[in-house]
Amino acid sequence: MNLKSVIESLLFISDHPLSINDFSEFSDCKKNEVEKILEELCENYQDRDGGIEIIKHQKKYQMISSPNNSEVIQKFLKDETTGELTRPQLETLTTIAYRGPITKPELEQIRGVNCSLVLRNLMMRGLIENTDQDFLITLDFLKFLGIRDVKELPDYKKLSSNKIIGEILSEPTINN
Amino acid sequence: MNLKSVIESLLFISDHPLSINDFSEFSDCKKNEVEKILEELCENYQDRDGGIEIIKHQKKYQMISSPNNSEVIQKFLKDETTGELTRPQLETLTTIAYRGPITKPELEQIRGVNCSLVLRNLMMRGLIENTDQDFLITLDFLKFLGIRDVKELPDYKKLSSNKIIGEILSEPTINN
Amino acid sequence: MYKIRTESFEGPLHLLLQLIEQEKLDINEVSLAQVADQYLAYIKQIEEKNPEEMADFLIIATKLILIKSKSLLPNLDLGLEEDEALLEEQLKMYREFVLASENIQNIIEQKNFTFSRNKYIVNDAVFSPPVRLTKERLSEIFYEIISSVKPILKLPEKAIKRAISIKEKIDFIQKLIKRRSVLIFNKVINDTKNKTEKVVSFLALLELMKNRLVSASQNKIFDNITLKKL
Repeated sequence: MNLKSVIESLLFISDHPLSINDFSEFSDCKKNEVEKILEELCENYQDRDGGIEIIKHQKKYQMISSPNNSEVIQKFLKDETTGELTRPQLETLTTIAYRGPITKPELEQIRGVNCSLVLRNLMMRGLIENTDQDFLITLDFLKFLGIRDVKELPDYKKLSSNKIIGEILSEPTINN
Repeated sequence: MNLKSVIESLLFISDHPLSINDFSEFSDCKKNEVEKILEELCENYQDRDGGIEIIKHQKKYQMISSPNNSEVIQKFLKDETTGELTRPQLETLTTIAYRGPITKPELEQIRGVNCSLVLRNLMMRGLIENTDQDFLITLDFLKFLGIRDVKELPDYKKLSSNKIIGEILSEPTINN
Repeated sequence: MYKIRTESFEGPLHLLLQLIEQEKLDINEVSLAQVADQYLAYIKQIEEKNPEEMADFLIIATKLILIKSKSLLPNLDLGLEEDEALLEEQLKMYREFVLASENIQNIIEQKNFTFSRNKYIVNDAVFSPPVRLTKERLSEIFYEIISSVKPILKLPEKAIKRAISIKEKIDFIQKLIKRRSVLIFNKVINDTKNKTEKVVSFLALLELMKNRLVSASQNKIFDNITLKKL
């Protein structure tokens, strides 16, 4: 195992700052070794002066996009979470509205495609939320639609208990 | 603005594959410039051989953790990927990987069976996607295999450009 | 004859490949003709156990029968000849992909899974609804989703229907021959609507010949085939 490579992967993948303890635990290496490599990596990234940086704060390390590009990154993030919904996003949101609480596998069974990214995006926009495995539309979104309960959605009773949707959900995951 | 740095930041920050179009739009630079820099970055990362890599397929790019560290990262993310595929799934994926973009009738011509259900299941797992009539493997498929590009698959050149296969695929299908 | 459990193969080409490999044969016309009967025997099993897969198996049966028929009726012209040379190539190609899929299986088993970041999520969710979305639009979309799901449920049903129509054709031809003492086979062929039907007609003919219910004769090359009840 290449410790430097492992630490770099962990820095890259983590969505929160990690302590030397964390790195030591996951890489199964001694703290002083880990710290040495971390310092080395920090220096490397500083020298590279590229689009990725490593910041250190109270003995915790985190990888971030370079502040030089914050404008572009802000634009990118804003674009991801505003504006019109794509068709897959719209379909997923609708299905959650009419069939929620609903799990990711159930959604995928109905839509026939993987929904990971779409779900993440809808959560980021505050349109849906999850409890455990189940996804629901948020109160904010209900209010936005001008209703207090999903039951007030047009044709709710008929659509939420639609037979065809029921059938596709009860299909055994086909061994194909 | 340093285009290379911007592209690296975008690659780092995005939770989904980005196309040359996306990079061009957010950086406000021409597509051919962007593509050149992307290729340069891919090479740099390959040469570095560190904990971060860049994968690409059909002009889409994504930054990932190195396959060398999959065990540590899987543990860190509490990821439960096991890699199980049924035989039809494996055959279909293989065919799409080597011959994609490929249409459903072409695929059925190679496999000699109706592929509707297996395609649906693979789409639900996010290992393939379709655009118009064509099926393609996704970057998630590359992530699943731990390769940077389909071209790294064994015998890629031979199978992807096989003349006889081309001829058979250009035959009208018998499937009524 | 070797026994292959129906669960152990996936599709007609896989079955054919297994038959050829069991006999340790190379993939060529001679060996295809050699395993044709075994293949056709399995088709009957499939008809009983997996009727929804029947149609796929019949398509390959077509090609096998054409190869086989050369020895039985050298001058039969079903207007399908361009297919027969291709089966050999198709099977070779299929084997290439089977081998390649074994390579891919090996790669997957190394578990070199890689991961991308999914950082900017949930905790910093800011409510940002799509401006023009209304509840009426939501219901429209849900109706559309329902109608796009419908055909998926019907997939197996459709395949079975197709296989049943093939079975009916076989019965039809058998009845036709039983009723008359002489039948011009080419007429049966000409009445068919597509290749699959042609094959099925021919399958029925072979079946009848094998069971010694009819004899087939042909006066000269490209002439009509006359079937006689025995």
